[in-house]
Amino acid sequence: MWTTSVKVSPPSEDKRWKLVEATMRRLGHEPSALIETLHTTQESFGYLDDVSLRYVSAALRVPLSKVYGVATFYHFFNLKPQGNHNCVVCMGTACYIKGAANILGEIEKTYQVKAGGTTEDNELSVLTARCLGSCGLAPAAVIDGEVAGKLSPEQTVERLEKVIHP
Amino acid sequence: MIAEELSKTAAAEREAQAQFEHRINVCVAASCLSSNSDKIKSALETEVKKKGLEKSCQVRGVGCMRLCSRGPLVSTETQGEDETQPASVLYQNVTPEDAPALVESLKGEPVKALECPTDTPFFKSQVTIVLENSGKIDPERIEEYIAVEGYATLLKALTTMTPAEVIAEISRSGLRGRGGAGYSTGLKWTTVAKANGGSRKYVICNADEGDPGAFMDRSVLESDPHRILEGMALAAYAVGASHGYIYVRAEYPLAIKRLRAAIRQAERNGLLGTNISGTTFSFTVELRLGAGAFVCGEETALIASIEGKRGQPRPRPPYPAESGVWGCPTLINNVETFANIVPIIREGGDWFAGIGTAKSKGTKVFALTGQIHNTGLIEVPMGTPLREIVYEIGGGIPGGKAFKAVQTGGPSGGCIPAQHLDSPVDYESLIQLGSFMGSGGMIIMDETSCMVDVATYFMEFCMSESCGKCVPCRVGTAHMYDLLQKITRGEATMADLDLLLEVCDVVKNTSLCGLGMGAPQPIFSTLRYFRDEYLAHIEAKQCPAGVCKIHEGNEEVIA
Amino acid sequence: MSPTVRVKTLTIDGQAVGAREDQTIMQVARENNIFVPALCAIEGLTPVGACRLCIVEVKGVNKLLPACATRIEEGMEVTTNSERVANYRRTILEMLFSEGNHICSVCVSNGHCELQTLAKKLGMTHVRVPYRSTMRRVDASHERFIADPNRCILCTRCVRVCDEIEGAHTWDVMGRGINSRIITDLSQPWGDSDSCTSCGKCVNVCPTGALFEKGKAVSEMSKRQEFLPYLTLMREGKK
Amino acid sequence: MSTPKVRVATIWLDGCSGCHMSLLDMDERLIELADKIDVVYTPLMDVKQFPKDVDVTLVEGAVNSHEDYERILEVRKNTKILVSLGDCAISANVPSMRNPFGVEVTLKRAYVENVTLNPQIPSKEVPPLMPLARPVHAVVKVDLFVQGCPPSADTIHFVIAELLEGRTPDLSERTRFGA
Repeated sequence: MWTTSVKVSPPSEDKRWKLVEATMRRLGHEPSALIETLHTTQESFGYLDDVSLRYVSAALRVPLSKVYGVATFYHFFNLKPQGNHNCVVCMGTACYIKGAANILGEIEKTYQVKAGGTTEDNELSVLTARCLGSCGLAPAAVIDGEVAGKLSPEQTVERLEKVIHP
Repeated sequence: MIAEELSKTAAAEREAQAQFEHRINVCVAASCLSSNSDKIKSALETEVKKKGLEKSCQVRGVGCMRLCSRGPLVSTETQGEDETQPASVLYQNVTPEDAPALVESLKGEPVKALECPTDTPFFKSQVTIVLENSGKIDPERIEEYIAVEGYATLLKALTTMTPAEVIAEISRSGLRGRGGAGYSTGLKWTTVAKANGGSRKYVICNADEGDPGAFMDRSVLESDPHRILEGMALAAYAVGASHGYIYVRAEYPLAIKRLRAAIRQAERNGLLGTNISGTTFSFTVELRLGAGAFVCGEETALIASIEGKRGQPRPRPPYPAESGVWGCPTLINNVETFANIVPIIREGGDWFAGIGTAKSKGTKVFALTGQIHNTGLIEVPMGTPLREIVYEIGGGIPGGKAFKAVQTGGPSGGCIPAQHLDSPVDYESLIQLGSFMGSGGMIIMDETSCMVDVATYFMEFCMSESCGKCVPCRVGTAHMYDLLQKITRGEATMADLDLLLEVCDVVKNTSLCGLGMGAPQPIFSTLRYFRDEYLAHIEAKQCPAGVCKIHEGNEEVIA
Repeated sequence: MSPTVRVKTLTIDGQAVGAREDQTIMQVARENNIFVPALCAIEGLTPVGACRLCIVEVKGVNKLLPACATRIEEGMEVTTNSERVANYRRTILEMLFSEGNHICSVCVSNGHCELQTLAKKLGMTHVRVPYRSTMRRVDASHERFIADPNRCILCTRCVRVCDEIEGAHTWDVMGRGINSRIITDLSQPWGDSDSCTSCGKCVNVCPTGALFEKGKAVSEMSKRQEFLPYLTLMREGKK
Repeated sequence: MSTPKVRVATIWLDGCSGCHMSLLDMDERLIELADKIDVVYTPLMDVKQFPKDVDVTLVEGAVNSHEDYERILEVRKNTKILVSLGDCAISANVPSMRNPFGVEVTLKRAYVENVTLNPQIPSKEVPPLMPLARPVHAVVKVDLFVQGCPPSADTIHFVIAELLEGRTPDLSERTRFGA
């Protein structure tokens, strides 16, 4: 038995595929490189669509269903594009006992979106984190990459409004 | 790099540091960084430049200074004989606007308004072994680590100790795994060392810290990454491995960045790689990123994840020590365990065994959070009473509220009530109290927390983190969560409570891995100490803490 | 069998038995006509220890061990049917029934279903935990087979037989925890799968009516699993 | 005077009446039983009010409507031994197949989408549905479970005969779900 090493070409000319290829090359195109490759793909494209998953599957010789199984097992991976803005509410224990659930509830109510989802107008993605490590600032959230601490539900929505409707 | 070159580098770095009369240290670990400590650092740098003090005053980023609730933290150090100046001053709640005042103070009096007292129990009661370099060195420069004798222990062991002697020292120290269950580290190393792996064995650092409310490992990785690499290298030498992985959460970008830099620096200096220090010992380390799955803290799930698969555990035995990553003998320890290795080899196992209690040796790092004055990272000797941690180190409960419970051990742990505050913190005592050491989250709750709600919170966690492989954990956690919700809504009956306990029993005893086995623990411990709160929800349809929203149920089982 | 494999002795339910050292508790129990229930384990596929129905007590070990994935050891004392284990198994079955939508009376596998048979055999009279009543779509896109995830117990036999025996790896599991479910390729309709060879092995190893042949009415779908041991030997190059 | 007869009732909640048909399939054995039992309430006879002090009640069907719910509470209050007869009573069986869809979708499908003449969701006479069709034991305590869809006449006869003897019938070899 022999294995052919037919080179699988990226799905498009997009330069970002070079980054994905680099990760696969670094790890010898081994099937075990799947998670690292998905990380690079998501980092480069923001999320994992069917086109990327098919390419990674072919390039690493991992069955499609296995790729999909891995991509959906780990909550870090997004299979849908994210909104223009995002808000990550920390649900670590320290934040929780200081009212993080109320903050999340207020956001969900105000923007009609569930944690893990994106608003219909694609303006806001709401996510939760297990712990931001900012327990000293509890309850905390990250709004477009900026950590905001010691929040009340009202303050959080105020801050979100400033970002979404400046 | 051989030992001689290493001491030369250390001496050169120390000399370079001595050139500066003053040093301003800005905490650049995650918590302070999230309150803009990077901007403070650049403001200080600008100010120093403006005053023309670049030659005499160094501004640098350092690791975690522990009192996170007062962050951003900045410390100033002054050398020399000037007796009127305190050698070191710690400042709290610093903003970029404070930069001029801080730089000005180097020549005169400390800035009183920002001063953070360090003669308090928070600092004085701590014993730093794991965190000995944290907040003192720049984690992004290997030279600073070398200047505090970093990698000297590794080179000493490689040239003067046999692998068996290294293991013997670890065994003598009594060190137990800091990731959870507290398995003897010496025993684990011995098993891997004895395993017949041909030429391939692996050492894995479990940095998939996932307990909600725990950030000890993150701080260690961000504050002193070389310490972990050196500990792993010592382990690899001891068990006969030549490859290592650090499995770190993708949610920790700063830790990843610093680890990557540290690995590169160590390789460049010949402290990782082939034929380290001219010996036959070779050791390489690679990073693998987790992707948001708590279950990957479980050894066999972590291995599956490193192999690029769904992070699902498999039945043990065989244990990873015999058959781990790629089927090879594999040693897995967590971050804090590896952080203890260097001091043990450097100072000797007996020294380490002199700290702590009869069965729990050394210190333990905790992330102290919740309804407490001093939130942050603490390191205390094993056996320290909980009361001392809560009321002295932690400074007690804010707002005149009453203490209710301290939660340890994360989602597999429990809530310890006030009547047990005099218990010492060690592996056995915590288990006796229905809790668990876990990785070191310690969350203080006051009277405003509802314990049924807290149990529901942890069950939601376990449900969404269950990998779904085994039936009891996959389905049982969902049922436990639903039943708890029914209780918090005031819709449950005593029959529901009985059913809940029965499901708990099955999940605890039949689940495949520790996640399922430990999942009912928060229910057991809250029921043990706060049964009246459960009864209040069920019988009186009331939430004593006023947290739960009670729905008047109109359907009841008539039994 | 390699000549170096040794024989070990142990007791199962008080009965002294001898076995090859590379055998599992379940294999030895079955050779000796001792019944150990199982839904994920099937002779010929790698054991995964997932359904937990085969848990047994081993003297001196404080946790319950899955018989399918535990190697025998010299002097082991195994108890397969204590009252405690029987109770646990019943509750686990209740969990499985509550998780899906198992309506035996209208199922193609009624009378041939391993889940149903075990419920009877282990004395599960009713399900005490609430039914979860989740919505799962039936996939009838394949020309010969139907997948009804309402009846799926996530034993992963289909995933393993497709990967280990057929070599197609059409099936896998997506999601995790209570949201796990079996998928073909990129969670697309089975009929659109490029990798599926339509060999039907998945259908025949499926213990319930989750995978079945088109055109079968209630009670008509019985599974044929005799092919598996032979194919396993072929794969291992022993025939 | 002979010993008083055992007072037996049967009720029909949401089920297809198959369990009651199976009961009637006992044929001549019903006559024998009549010496020992008094059937005090059943959908097969014209009694409006569920009586008090019933010894054994056999329940067919799931608790699906609010009416089912009220009735089973009443039955439980007045029954010593409550028997879930058949899969609908035990598991909600076929009636539960509407659960994943919700009440609204179910009613729409039944009374609007599949109806050509004057489609409308009834507001009177048809008892309103509860959010979920549930097994009887999810609502009240049940003492015995007789599986089967329906349980055979032999099984039902065995159950009654054993109960009359004061024994708990062992059904492990006699019936199962979907039997």
